[in-house]
Amino acid sequence: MRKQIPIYFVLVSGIVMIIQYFVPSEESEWLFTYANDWVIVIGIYALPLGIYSLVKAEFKKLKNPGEAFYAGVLLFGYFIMVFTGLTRASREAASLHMVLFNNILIPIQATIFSLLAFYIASAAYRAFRARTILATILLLTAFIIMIRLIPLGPLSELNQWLVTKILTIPNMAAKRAITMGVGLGVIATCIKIILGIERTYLGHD
Amino acid sequence: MTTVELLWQTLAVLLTLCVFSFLIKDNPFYKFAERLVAGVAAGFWTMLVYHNLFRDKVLLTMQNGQWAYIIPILLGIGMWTRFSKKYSWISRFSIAFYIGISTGISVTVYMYTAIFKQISATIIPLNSITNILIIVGVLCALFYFFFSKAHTGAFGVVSRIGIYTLMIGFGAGFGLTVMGRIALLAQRVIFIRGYVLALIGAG
Amino acid sequence: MTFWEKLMNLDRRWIYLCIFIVVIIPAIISFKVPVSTTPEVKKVFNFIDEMQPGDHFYLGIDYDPSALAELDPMTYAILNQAFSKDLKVIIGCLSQFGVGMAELRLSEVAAIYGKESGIDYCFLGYRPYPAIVILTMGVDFRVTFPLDYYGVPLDSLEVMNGIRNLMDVKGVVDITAGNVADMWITYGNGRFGFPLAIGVTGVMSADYYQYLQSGQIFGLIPGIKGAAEYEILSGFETTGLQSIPYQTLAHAVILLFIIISNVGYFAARRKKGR
Amino acid sequence: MRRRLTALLLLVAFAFAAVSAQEAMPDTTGPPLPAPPTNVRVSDKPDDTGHGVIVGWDLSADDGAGLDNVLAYEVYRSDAADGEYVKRGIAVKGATEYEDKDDSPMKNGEPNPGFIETGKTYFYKVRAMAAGSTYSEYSEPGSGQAVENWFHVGKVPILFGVIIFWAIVVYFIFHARKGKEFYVRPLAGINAVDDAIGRATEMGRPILFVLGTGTAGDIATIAGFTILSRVAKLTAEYQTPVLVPVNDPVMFAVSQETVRTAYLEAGRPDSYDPDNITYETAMQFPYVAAVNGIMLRRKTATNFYMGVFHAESLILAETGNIAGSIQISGTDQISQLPFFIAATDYTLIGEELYAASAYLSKEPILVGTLKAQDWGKAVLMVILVLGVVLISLAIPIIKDMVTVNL
Repeated sequence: MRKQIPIYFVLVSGIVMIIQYFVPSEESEWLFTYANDWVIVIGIYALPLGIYSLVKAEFKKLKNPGEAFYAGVLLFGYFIMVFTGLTRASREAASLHMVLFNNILIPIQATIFSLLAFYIASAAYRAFRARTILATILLLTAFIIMIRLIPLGPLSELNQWLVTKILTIPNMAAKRAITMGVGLGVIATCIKIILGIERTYLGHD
Repeated sequence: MTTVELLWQTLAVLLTLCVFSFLIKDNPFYKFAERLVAGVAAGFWTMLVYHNLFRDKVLLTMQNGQWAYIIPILLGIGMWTRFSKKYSWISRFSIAFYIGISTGISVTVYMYTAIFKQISATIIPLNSITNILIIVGVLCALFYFFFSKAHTGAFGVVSRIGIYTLMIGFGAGFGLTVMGRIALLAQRVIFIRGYVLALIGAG
Repeated sequence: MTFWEKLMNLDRRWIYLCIFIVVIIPAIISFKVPVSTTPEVKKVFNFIDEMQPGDHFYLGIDYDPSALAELDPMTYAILNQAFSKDLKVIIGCLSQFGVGMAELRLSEVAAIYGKESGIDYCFLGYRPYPAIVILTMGVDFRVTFPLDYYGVPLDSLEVMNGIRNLMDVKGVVDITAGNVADMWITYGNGRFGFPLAIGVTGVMSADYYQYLQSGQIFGLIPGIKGAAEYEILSGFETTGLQSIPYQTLAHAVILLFIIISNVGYFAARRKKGR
Repeated sequence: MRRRLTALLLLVAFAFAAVSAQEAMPDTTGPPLPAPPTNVRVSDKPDDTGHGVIVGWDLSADDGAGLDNVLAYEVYRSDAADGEYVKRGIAVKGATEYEDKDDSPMKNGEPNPGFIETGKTYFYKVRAMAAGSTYSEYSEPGSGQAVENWFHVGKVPILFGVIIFWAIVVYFIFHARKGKEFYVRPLAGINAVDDAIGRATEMGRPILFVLGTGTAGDIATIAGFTILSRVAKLTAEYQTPVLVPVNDPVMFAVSQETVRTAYLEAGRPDSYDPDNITYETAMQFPYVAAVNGIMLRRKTATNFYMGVFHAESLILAETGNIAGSIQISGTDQISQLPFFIAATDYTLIGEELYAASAYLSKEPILVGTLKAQDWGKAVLMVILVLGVVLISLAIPIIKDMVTVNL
């Protein structure tokens, strides 16, 4: 029973939400709004699970001399943000909470993201070799697109024309086909889940 | 810039350099920055959820007597049974509800946006080379995704054109992205430059 | 190992170094590169330009600090343009870590024009699960956001008078770095059909030309080049135009590497063939 | 959308009209007034919650003909035929319809006078407006009610789409149950899975499975769970640990359940270590930094990336490259596919991600649904070709069928 009931839960809630889509009445709108909100609330309650797991793992590491320092750094970062963020006033720009946010979180985040500038160059160097026809097509298209930022005098106009054609014809055709394929894949996956054929994510005893 | 601001800026610049050092190789400075940001992010997120969500969605709803919220709150608390070996099956009810709602909504939404909207936008008259090429490209690329047919013979040729089309799309995506990635790096460089200038000015 | 084989297996750190050098050059010596405007950006500019004082529109600041470089110039120019024309702006944030940054930017620009929260604009703050938030905002802002970011009930805000949901505003401009753009198209325009324009990072822009053609969005600001164009159109300049020289140099280096890589590849193959 | 744009243009037009009207003082001896619109009728606005009506009328005789001086129409509403009429809105010249809707019973804490009650009879009058704030007589009133609709007629094509595709899927499931086997072409990314796991086992190193930065409600993430389940079953047999760092608490719970069950099914529940599934942090880049750390410090032999990915795709793939891992990726995020293709060894493109679970499980029923997806594509292609041919002959019938206006 423990195994069966959750599958019925999926079946019923899935079918109800599909039917809801076709019913414009007020009750149906209410159901739609609240069902979505309920999902958010479940997510809120799941957060302590994650935080507990994270903090527990780091406290465990504190006992290991090799990892203790870095675990301490993480726990320090965590608890200082929690304590400085307890009050409503901590949401304002001048609070310590936001100063820490602006001077630790923002610069590290932005810098990790900016590593991509280096990675995209090295990925281009390694992957864009004309080994096969497919690789050649990939390389040539990327080359034409990238060269648009280099002023080439009259050639720039020809390049801009080519770039627009690439973006509006093969690029668009590719994205449409992928989108439709994904659409069918998503719907088929949803049907399998709603019918309980695919239930690996749900687990059992 | 005040001295306090300058000190904070110094911290930000040092952390930026810690992350850049990862490009040479993994090292203790990077690991320090990585662990620090993981902790700070988790802490920030916790308080954001507390202030923005827990208060509005849980405390306020109960105060306002929106009893319908009892259902998700019970399901949410059910998630915590994961900590117990004996009762962890209860959390499956919450997962089932969560996934059921998400899949149910997706069926119709994807049918509309990924299928109907795309088909409707692709049904265009064959009155220009552009249109003909778009339609041929879409059809060939769709052929590529057939799972139950071997890519041989005429089918192989068509699906070959399909994968070429896809590759042009991917090449374009790659080429267009470079710009944004460089912009991010430029912004970091401008940030450090501003700091150096301020330091000279203040010193 | 021959020279060509060595070149093929070049340590990636040399590439990193070259990129680093070309990005530092424009920081020291400044120079200008010309930029031309495109119709998809102009349409977004016109949409805001043609609104009347007192008209509402929704601005989604749905990116986090990691995408600041490309997207902040757009937000800055659009907010300036809107406030200078006395438009009413409803701002929401669907990116968890963008909310603080959005608040800073908003209050900074609002202060220039003496605009006040609750009267001239409404900052809703952040909620997770973007698809769901968009869907509920299409029904009623107050379901997801009973209070604004500052904790004031939406019902008591002058700017929200008569504005119940996304159908009551003139349109939506969403600036984002993630798949929130898809959600605005799928769940927003898809379910409710309001006019939608998006500002996206360069990486994403290739995916959104199709929606431009299918009419699901009416305008598109693609990446830093789009931001530079918007700066030229609106006249409110931050870092969009400034960053074009970095782009040109860095692109040149990457293109050069691709050429070297292929020359090396063919030379090494010919050697082996012999 | 077109309707919204029309409304926008209309408002702009009205604003201009209003400005010019203020400039010119009303003049009783001025130009002749237009004739009023006629035949006002009120019908329920279809496909709504019951708080909207559509007011229709026949054009004034002086709209586009006669004096041709009509600028716009004003729509008025009342609770009774001879009651007080209140202006509800305006429509440009040439328009014969106005949509009046309001579903908020309360506004700013007070009863909303504009609210349209379901089932209540409302009366409407329309008058034409000419230059200089001059108006025609009011039309005769028309009346009607707003009805709560129980079926969205405009969405019928989508309903058909869902039913047809659902039927195809069920048909093939049914056939697969009866033991019919279907051929599926090999996918390089799938064939590589066994080797990749074998390699990790030989090297004695763990496997990394990244579910991306979506939420547990994204179908791509759910597809990632199903692949994780198959991979975990194989790794359980090989006794190779699989590390799953996640960034969403619900994903964390589901991943634990998925891996635990996979180990159970493989007959090795004792080898399951819950500490291998870790919640890192909710933010995108701190999460990526943490995963990078795992790759380099735990020296993972094989990395899987299955689910929703954003900018982090290339950071992960390049770090994995530096670490020398075999990498298999799959996502439905079109913007990230180029980077996975360039920087990982094998990539499942879009729909292939959703097919992977069936491929790996080799269960006939799941493989059967792939056949259903192919039939779905075939149907789409037939509709597409027919639609294109017909519209080229100026017959828009199929395009109209698939164009849904919500």
